[in-house]
Amino acid sequence: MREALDRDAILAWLALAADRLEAEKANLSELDRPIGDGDHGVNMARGFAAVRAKLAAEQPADPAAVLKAAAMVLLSTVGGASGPLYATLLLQAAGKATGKPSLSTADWADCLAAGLAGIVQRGKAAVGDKTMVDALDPAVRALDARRDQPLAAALAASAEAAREGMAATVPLVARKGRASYLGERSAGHQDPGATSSHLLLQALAETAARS
Amino acid sequence: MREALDRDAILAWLALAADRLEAEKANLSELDRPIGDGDHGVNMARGFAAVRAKLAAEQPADPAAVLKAAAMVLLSTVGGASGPLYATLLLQAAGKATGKPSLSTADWADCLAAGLAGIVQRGKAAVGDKTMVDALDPAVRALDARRDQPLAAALAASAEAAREGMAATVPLVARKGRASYLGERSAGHQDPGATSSHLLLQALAETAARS
Amino acid sequence: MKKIINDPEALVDEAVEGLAAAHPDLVRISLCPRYIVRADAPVSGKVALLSGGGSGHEPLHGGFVGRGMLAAACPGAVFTSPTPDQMLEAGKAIHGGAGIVQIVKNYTGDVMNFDMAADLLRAEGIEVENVLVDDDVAVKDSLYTAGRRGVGLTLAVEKIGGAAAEAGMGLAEVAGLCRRVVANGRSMGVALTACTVPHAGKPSFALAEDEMELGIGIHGEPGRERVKLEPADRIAELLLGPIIEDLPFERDDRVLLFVNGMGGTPLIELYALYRKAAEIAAAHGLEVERRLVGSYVTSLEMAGASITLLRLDDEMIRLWDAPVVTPALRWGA
Amino acid sequence: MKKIINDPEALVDEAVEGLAAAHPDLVRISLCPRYIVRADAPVSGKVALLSGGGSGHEPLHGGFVGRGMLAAACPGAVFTSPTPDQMLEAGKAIHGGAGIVQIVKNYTGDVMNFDMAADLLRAEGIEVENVLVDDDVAVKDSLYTAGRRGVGLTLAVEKIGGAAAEAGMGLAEVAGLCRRVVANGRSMGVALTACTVPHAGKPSFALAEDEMELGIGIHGEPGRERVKLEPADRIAELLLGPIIEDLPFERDDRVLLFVNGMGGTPLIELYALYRKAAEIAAAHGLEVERRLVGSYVTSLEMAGASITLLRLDDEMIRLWDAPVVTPALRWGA
Ligand SMILES: Nc1ncnc2c1ncn2[C@@H]1O[C@H](COP(=O)(O)OP(=O)(O)O)[C@@H](O)[C@H]1O
Ligand SMILES: Nc1ncnc2c1ncn2[C@@H]1O[C@H](COP(=O)(O)OP(=O)(O)O)[C@@H](O)[C@H]1O
Ligand SMILES: [Mg+2]
Ligand SMILES: [Mg+2]
Ligand SMILES: [Mg+2]
Ligand SMILES: [Mg+2]
Repeated sequence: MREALDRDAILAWLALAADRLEAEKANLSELDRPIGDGDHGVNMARGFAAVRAKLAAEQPADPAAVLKAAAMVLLSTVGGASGPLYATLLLQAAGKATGKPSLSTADWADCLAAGLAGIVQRGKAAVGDKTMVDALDPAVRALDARRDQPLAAALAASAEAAREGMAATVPLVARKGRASYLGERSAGHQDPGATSSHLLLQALAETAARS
Repeated sequence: MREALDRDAILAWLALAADRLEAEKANLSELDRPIGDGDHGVNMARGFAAVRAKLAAEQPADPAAVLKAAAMVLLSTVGGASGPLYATLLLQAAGKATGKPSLSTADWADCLAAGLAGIVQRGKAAVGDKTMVDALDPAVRALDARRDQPLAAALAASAEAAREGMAATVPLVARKGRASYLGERSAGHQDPGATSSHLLLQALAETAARS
Repeated sequence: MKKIINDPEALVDEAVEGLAAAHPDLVRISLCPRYIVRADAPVSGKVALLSGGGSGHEPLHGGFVGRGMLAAACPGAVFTSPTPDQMLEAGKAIHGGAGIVQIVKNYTGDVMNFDMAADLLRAEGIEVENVLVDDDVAVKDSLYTAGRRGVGLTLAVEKIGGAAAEAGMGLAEVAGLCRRVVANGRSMGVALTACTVPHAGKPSFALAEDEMELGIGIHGEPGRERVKLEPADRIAELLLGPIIEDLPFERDDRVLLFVNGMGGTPLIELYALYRKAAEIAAAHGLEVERRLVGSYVTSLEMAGASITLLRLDDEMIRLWDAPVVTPALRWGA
Repeated sequence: MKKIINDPEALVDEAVEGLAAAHPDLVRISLCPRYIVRADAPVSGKVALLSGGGSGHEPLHGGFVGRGMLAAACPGAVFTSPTPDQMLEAGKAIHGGAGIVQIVKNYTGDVMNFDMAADLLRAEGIEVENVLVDDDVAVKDSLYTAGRRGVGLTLAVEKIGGAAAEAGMGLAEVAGLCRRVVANGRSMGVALTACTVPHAGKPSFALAEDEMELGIGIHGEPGRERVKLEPADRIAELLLGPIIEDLPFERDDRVLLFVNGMGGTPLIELYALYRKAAEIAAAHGLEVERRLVGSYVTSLEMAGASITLLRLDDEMIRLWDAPVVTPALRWGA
């Protein structure tokens, strides 16, 4: 059980996320087919594989440096809507992490909140628009409510909140992104981006849970 | 039972042939699909429908005139390989029929022989090349052997000979026409043109059999 | 769906290499980051048009790079927008000192990536104008959607804007002209079959033998509604009707009528469709001044077509007619 | 296979009407008999090129009518050769006093109908030369076949022969030049899917998901052999190998490399295929002097491609580069 997220924890998280995205690639793209263009899994797997390679090559000094490096790689490898959005998330998080050798629960709560704010600013999506925001927003709130709790427990709770937010996108009618072109027909499908957001936060929780 | 083929008999024949080709359209094209380009039935049906329309409009004076008019219509409506070939058949037959108000068995034997000769000259196909010649050649020989017999019986025999020739094309490897591109793979299929040749001679036999 | 393809992940790079090998006189390429620029770039003193988007819409955009049209195109992965680093490097390669106009099809991903690219280019001291193309009337433009999609009209924006840049017009003028084209053009498409994204391996949606998808985009997204397959003449009505209503186009408007194939529909069908489309346009009193028929803004091997109508003015006509020398569109030189 | 179509019997006429409506500046048409002629026909004092064949190969031949290429094209029913009366009337409409060269793809039906047409035209006192195109190496040219088929090379014969006629060369010279192109060109094609003749309503043959038909013609005929579906690079080898061997093409030969789509294969795949084809040509020491990539000689919506290689000489290169202004092929003006 980790008490805080140091550089190695962030590296471990991103590596695990890359594994999970590779494993979930087909499923994520499958989710994107009925209400999008069927490439979300491929986009994310491609991007995080590149992140892993990059971070293996150059070992950044601290959490902020790792997050920033990952953000730049995502920006140039994912494309689509999710690329700039996840890049923004990590970039804003990096900003909050700057100067900190390791991140406490409260630190990470601030990082994630800043990341979400960046996504909302760029994508203009509100909760209920059937986007990754529907998974990230409850996760941020769950985390904020647990600022003083042990890291592993807090991250587990935020991942669980993301999972609920993800599941809650199923009945929604999309108002942003490709899915919005379908209007009513977008209801009844789980949003791919919300699903990948949960996957990322779940991977982080598991990373923290490991000793 | 007709004793000879007068103008009306030729008209009746071509009209019946048009009916039969329309009815067999799909089957003839189906035969043309595996070893050709799947259009023989459509080509023939289109051509003979036009012949019928043309002959209904202008009523030519004698057998020769009817055959010639039909030939010109086929030439401009069938296209493909079978168009010029059947047009040539009727044109050559018309030549032999010139001046005759009605055609005896012997007369028609000469007409059909001339028609076949024309087809062979234009198409350079020999018996066994898996073409319409394989149905027409035996029909011509059967007819020639019955020059002095009653018309109906002789035509029935020539139609039967055509049927056998048609059936005999199945195992053959094509040496002329599109089917020849397939080489050995053309074996095992009945030749569409041989089939339409039998259909035409069968229609003539039936026409003659009717009183 | 079967494809002539090696590794799906390599398809886009290989196609870009093929484009360069087939048109060495017209274009130059870079693979990392991936972009295509006109052979004589940068053209100093002239505005440069830069566009791009997901691959799978060929010849859009790479086939439109050359004199009189695009200075550069940035191909993303299939149906996935390109990334800012591509536009940054392509932009630096084509900048002739007069600024860059980015032609962006209105999709969330494209908009975000080109916005970021614009920031990066400006940071390099290059003036940038972004022009959003959103001509697809199948999508209602409301607060509740990402807005209308950019489809067939993109070709006209790139042709007319490119001619304006070639003619030496300034950055604001070229961007303004492009926006005028956007404001006066509308499109709608129909799919008879879905297409298969190479790395996905299966069709993006399923249509029965007697169905067609009306109002599709160009990324294999499902369309506005699924209806029974109709005859060509009826399809022309179903596409042109909403287009004419939307702008609206009115009697005596002079127009460009563009019948576009989605990739898998042969030319013989497109011309038969054009025939009826022209008839309908005439029946509405529109004067078809310019025409284009072919598969130019495609969706891989999807069977289907789209129709684009653009209201022309004298300047647009002059610029449409101006010489263009690209792999896919060529006249006047 | 679903199509954008009204009555299958009307498709060809409707497409021809659409072609005329889309290119009023380039072509004129007649429907009975059916033919397409260049808008300024007859061009007095110049040899006129006349071609035609079954429909379903668009843009061949109608899309190649115009200045610098064909003076007339006669479209037959889908995959069925046109009839002599069409060539007779088209020939009369384009004859400028210097004779007519008929470009005939080597199929029994086409040969017979164009032969009869030549007789009819000569009876009108018009000099006619027939040129047979038979470039398909998939068919062995022997006493036991109708001879090699005419496929992709037809485009080069019509382009180069048309430029020669435009340049004012005489009948014998133009025909001789066309025959020189035929003698120096070879092609081979592959199909990934069959195509469906509209009035037939079902595919001309069936291919499994992991099969391809090697050595197909352009009429949905089955090919030389059915093999496992191969990657694009391997397909390029399977097509170019027999082509290079057949002529044979030798080191330092200057060639035109033409990668042609069969109708349903998107441009992105054709360019990826071209990339490897150019690589193979180079590996054989061939100098690729001219290139063409696109769906020009098609088989309805069939997915597949063909490759054509033509050994060039200085005169052919000059004539290939000469201006051409047709609906489907256009450069230099
Ligand atoms: N405006 C937006 N704000 C937040 N998230 C968005 C927005 N638009 C799209 N998304 C997210 O992006 C996901 C799609 O990502 P992806 O498929 O990779 O990109 P694209 O839609 O360009 O193919 C959607 O499922 C949604 O969660
Ligand atoms: N050289 C030839 N001589 C005689 N008959 C031929 C020849 N070539 C083809 N045929 C006949 O024509 C038939 C095909 O006719 P059709 O399908 O209408 O023309 P196409 O092959 O041009 O599509 C063949 O089945 C064959 O019987
Ligand atoms: Mg997507
Ligand atoms: Mg046939
Ligand atoms: Mg995408
Ligand atoms: Mg045919």
